[in-house]
Amino acid sequence: MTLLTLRNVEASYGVSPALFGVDLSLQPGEVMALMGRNGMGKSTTVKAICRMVPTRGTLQFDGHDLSRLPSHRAARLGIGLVPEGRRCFSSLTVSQNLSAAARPGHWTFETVTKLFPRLAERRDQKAATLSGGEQQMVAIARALMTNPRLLILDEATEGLAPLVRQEIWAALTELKRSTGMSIILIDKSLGELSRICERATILERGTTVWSGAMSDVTPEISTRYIGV
Amino acid sequence: MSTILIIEQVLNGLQFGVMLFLMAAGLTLIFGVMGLINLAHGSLYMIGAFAAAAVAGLTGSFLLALFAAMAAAAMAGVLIETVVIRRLYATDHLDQVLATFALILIFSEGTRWVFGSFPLFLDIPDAVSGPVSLPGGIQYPLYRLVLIAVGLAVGLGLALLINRTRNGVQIRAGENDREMIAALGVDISRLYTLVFALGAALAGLAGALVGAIQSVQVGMGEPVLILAFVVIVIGGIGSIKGAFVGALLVGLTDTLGGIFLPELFKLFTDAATATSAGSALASMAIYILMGAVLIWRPTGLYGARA
Amino acid sequence: EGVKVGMITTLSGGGAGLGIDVRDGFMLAVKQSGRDDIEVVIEDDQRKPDIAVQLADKMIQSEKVDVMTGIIWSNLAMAVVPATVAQGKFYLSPNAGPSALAGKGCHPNYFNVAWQNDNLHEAAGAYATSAGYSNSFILAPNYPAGQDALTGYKRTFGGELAGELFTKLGQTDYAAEIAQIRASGADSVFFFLPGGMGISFLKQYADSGIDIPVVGPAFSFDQGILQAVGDAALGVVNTSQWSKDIDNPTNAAFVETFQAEYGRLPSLYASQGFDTANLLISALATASPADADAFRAALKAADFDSTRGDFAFGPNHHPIQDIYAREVIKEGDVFTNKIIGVALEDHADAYAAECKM
Amino acid sequence: MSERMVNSVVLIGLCAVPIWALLVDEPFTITLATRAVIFALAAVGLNIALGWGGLVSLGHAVFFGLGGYAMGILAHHAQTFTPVMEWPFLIEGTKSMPVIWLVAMISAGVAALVIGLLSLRTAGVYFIMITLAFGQMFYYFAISWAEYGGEDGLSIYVRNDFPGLNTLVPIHFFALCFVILCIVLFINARLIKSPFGLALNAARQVPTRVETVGMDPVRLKLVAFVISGVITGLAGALFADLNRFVSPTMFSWQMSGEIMIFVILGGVARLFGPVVGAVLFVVLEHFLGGLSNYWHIYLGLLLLIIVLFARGGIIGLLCGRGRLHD
Amino acid sequence: MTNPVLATHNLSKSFGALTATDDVTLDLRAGEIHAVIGPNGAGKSTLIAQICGGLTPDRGRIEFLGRDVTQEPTRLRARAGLGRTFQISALAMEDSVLQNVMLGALGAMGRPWQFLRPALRDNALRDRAEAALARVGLTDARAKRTAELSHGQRRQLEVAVALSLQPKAFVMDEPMAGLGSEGSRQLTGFLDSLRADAPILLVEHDMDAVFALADRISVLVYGKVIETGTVAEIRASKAVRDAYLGGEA
Ligand SMILES: Nc1ncnc2c1ncn2[C@@H]1O[C@H](COP(=O)(O)OP(=O)(O)OP(=O)(O)O)[C@@H](O)[C@H]1O
Ligand SMILES: Nc1ncnc2c1ncn2[C@@H]1O[C@H](COP(=O)(O)OP(=O)(O)OP(=O)(O)O)[C@@H](O)[C@H]1O
Ligand SMILES: [Mg+2]
Ligand SMILES: [Mg+2]
Repeated sequence: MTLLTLRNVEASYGVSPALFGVDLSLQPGEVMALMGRNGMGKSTTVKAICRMVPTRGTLQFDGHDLSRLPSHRAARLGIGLVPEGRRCFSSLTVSQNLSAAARPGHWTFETVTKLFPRLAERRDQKAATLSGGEQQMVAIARALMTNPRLLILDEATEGLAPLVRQEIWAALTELKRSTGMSIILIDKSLGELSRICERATILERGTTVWSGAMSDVTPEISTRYIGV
Repeated sequence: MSTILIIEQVLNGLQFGVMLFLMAAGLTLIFGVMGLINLAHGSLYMIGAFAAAAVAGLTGSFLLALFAAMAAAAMAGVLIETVVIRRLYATDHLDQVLATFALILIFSEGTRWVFGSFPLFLDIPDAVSGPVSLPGGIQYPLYRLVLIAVGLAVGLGLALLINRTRNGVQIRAGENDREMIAALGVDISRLYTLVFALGAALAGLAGALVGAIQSVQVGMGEPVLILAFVVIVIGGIGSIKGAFVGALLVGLTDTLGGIFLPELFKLFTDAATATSAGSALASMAIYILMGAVLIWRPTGLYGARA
Repeated sequence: EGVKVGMITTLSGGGAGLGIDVRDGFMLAVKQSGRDDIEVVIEDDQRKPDIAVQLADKMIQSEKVDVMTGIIWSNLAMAVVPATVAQGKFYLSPNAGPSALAGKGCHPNYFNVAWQNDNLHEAAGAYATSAGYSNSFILAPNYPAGQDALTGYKRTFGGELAGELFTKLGQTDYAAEIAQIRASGADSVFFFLPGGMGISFLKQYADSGIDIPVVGPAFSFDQGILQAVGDAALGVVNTSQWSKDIDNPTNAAFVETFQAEYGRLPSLYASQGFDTANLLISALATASPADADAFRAALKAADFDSTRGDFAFGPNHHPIQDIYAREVIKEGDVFTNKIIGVALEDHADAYAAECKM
Repeated sequence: MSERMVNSVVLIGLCAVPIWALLVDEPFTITLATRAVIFALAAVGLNIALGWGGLVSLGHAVFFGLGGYAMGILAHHAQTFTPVMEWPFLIEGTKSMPVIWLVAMISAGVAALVIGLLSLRTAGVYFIMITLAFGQMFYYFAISWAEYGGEDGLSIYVRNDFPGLNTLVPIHFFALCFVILCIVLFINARLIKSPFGLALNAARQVPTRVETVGMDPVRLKLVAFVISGVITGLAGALFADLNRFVSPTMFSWQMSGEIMIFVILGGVARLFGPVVGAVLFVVLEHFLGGLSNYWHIYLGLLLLIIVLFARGGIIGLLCGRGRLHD
Repeated sequence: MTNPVLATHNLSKSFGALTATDDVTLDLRAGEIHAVIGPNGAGKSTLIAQICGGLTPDRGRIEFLGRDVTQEPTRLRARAGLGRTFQISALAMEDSVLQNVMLGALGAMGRPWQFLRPALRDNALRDRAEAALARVGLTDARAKRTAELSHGQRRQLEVAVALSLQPKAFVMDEPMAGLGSEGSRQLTGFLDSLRADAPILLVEHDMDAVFALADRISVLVYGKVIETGTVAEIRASKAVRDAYLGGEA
């Protein structure tokens, strides 16, 4: 049974359309890369899944019709989001940022700070004064604290030091192995994506133009749709 | 002026401060924590007072009147939030200003329509009326001591709610980024409605409690509105402690200014000029205080520094 | 001969009660006169001077009224009256009587049917003197009418002042003032705090346990407001040119018909509205506004039965009348006033001499 | 509908109604239109600070009132033949509008400079409240300033003079106000497209960015605040002249609020937003007033409907989002 | 050796107990790209904020074009020719792309005090802005509302605004963040060409870009410069690998 299905999804910002027909399907426990050039609709697709933009078309998560749900209900079905641009709650402290989102499960303040020791150090600092990378860590930790079944990371390693990035990739791989969590990844590093992801979906101008196994992403395809 | 009188006036100032805090408490939630500009806060205060007066008139029970005040104001709050405010979270503050200004018109005239143009009667219950003797021989109205107690209790409760509970944290997160907190699975709409209702209920409670020693009439909420904003801003938006300290400062400034400024002026000019110039300055005193505080600390005493 | 009357008064917002009473009293008299050639155009000034001015323009420019009336508040009267009479219209004031319009600023076409602002306060001072008080604490809001009030009281009060305070306009908490009063050693308190300010003051004063007697003008003890003050007002002496128990047939009929018509007891303001209309009607019986001089003379004659008994205009077109001392009593469930004496007899205002007319 | 078209319709309408009123002899309609024009002018002033500078000032009544009192005081002294002051130099009262305007604009400008300098240390809601505080200070000062009437205000019996016009004739005074409004609107239109407007607009949105390209956002906002205050001050002088009366209510926070309502109602940061807002408000106020004693309820409901369903005010409703540039 | 364009001497800055910048001395020479790398929270952005004027250092000195600018406000440094990009885009979202870039030109040309002449008709301004847009490849998007740009396009715009200042030195905080791999590659090439206009102080976590571009690299850890050297030297440093690079070297 598929965990997440998008069929012919359209979305728009006010009057300007951004998605014209996105198809995507994800099995439980799968890690998928969502790829495409800048401005092609990756983040909008993510927002569509998280019910942050109005959509048309079929969106199903675990048998539920997402398109009828408000954002918080979708999240409670088990979708955790690390949004583009971090969006930490700037006037809250690190620990408040995390506790605001917490739902019971494996991930607690203790476990996420094991992944990001820096956050424990800065636990009572307001998010607004954190460094860029620290804010990114808060955003990832916050999404984990909801203990999702599907974790969506929209450029989640942006601004992170290489060492931390490697740790996060390692943690994600471990996560997938141990808990069977599904993951959708948007990231610019094709190399790292191909190491972790099993499947890939490529967007161009708000439309799914390619999907398949990550191993099938040939240099031609990546040159054509991603530019490298 | 005798020392005992000075002490009594300081006490009056503090008491007025706590009363202001009580009046501002609901707004601290709605404006301070949720970040909504609700000009209709004074209307909620008025609704509370009118509901209390009506119920006290019918049943003779002050306690029932207080419940009625909170219930009526909370209901009005839920109505306001779900019908109007909810649609305005995404837009900027200005639409909230216009919408809640419109609400003032509707509520004020609506109340007049229901209750008529004359002030209503609402009095202190016998059990807590009359003065008591404080140490030092000060005769002090018991009811005002009750107000102080309620004010302190409300303040403490609010501080706990906002700083110690998870819902409090979520509300503040919602103020930062509503869309994001919803995407994390928090039903921020319902939470906001609840908190708004709570803020409204507090306004209603204050209206009933304070209305008992003032006049219950249409338009009674407007001065309260301005004072409540002043108190919160001096303290720093979002800080319950700040609102409390701000309220005490305003209370002291207002009370002592009104009494001592004319006396002070008498040292320089003749009595008549002093009385009128002194009290003119006294009426500006709290605004001068607010201006000075904001110039010195642009985000209030305890507000988040940028 | 018909007439068109423009009434600008406060019908919405906090002070609406007063305007509604003036209007109702006025319209009752018009109705009782049975004349259908008196057309009254009524507008709501929202208690805002600029709106009042605008409405006055409208009355004069578009409605082409002959006579204007209705304004409750002195500051609105100051905004409207000078321009109105300057344009040749008549203005009959049913309430406000600022000193500026009684003295240097008086005008042949301006008639005040209520009182000059100081009058009731002067009566309070006179009453306090006659009651044997010798040391008064006096307070009023810091604005022209408040300053006039204290001046008026001091003009007739024979004793000393234990203290004098100006409060903020719109103030609702009087704990500090009450503490001053307690400490002052006064034997009497005079206050002028119109509207909600008076209610707040009286309730808080009663709760403070001080038993120094209070005197004030009728405004805080009038029918409309008295129920809201409740027990706190019982026994307080206040001064008024009218009371519902003034013993004359006009007044008795007025109280009865007003109650029948509107289902509530008439107030001071209603009586003033009623008298204003009757003055107008009496003048119309002998002259038309088209003939300004004749009409003015007819008004000046004040040939009508006033609810307060004898009524005449002084040289500045302000009333010469008795002002009573009343005491607040409870009749069954209803708080009301009872006359206990005349504070000032045939009293005229202090500014008439300055009026060059 | 294009914004330009809506603007033209508003302008023509605003001009045509009084002319029609003149023809059918309805002088009061002209007065009403004049009132709308003057309010519009005050709101156009506020819009410069509020719309483009992002300065939500709840103290613009200060400038409106200062303009009013500049007129009131000068004319009062001219009327009573007393000098305004004799020391250190003699200043006489005057009944000449241009002189009064100049004084009104200068005093409003100076006040705006001082208030702006102090208030711009704060931002957001704090700015709203500190400007409100200044408004209240002026209000209470005016109330207790017995020399100029205190709460009663000052009456001026005859409207002031403008060379070549009989200002007491409603249409003359209307024309005067209308021309001033047009001039100010023209200046406003140029201003927002000018380099200053561009920089101000950015200073509202991203002050840090403006700084890092070498400009001082606070100074930009201050200049906008002063321009805004000057225009509102001029409107205040005209308003006082329209009523031949000034009083402290011109300083009240309700006045500030009302001016702000005009702007929001019509459309923030829209050239004609304040004009539409002021006209609509005056019309509503006038016509609803006759409906019932409780007409404020209807006014409230109408305003509410407009905020809820016309995002971006009336202009926003009619023309959608503004175009970015030519 | 010529004088450095930009230099810091013994710069220090603390937030409470935390020393975010600890005795930092580094310089930027004409024609070079000097990369500053280091773990998250090492103090890179704090350092840049001090260089550009957003934060005042507790101790130490900043020199720009041979002048001590430690106490100068941001805008004077900008006018003297310091061009900056932000880590989180700081753009006027409601304005068009072109307007955003014109802002830079406006500031650089010192022209904000013109009140009546339309900015768009000022050809000098406009040309300068268009040129900057063309260089980052946003010409087609110039009439778009900035809010409508995707994240990556905003990063490009961010660079274009700095470019329109025609600065004497660039200070860039993570310009690659959010760019796709193609975008990063393009920007890398672009920055490479930019070095001819003015030297760049570059903070970046994208090591491909840093290694491709940098003439020199300084490594900041806990506010301190632990090493400065060429690409090869830094790659070879064990300390840097442990603190920052991990396996990626
Ligand atoms: N808030 C918005 N309002 C209007 N249009 C938008 C908005 N956000 C994005 N768009 C437009 O929608 C399209 C898709 O944007 P989206 O952010 O989904 O792209 P993306 O693939 O995530 O790009 P990037 O890699 O740069 O983040 C873009 O053309 C963009 O201009
Ligand atoms: N205003 C502040 N108050 C307290 N701590 C602060 C403040 N600003 C920054 N910090 C702390 O100083 C440290 C340095 O922050 P800075 O933003 O300079 O890091 P950075 O090197 O740019 O990191 P990144 O690569 O993640 O962007 C961080 O730990 C941050 O939390
Ligand atoms: Mg994206
Ligand atoms: Mg950084």
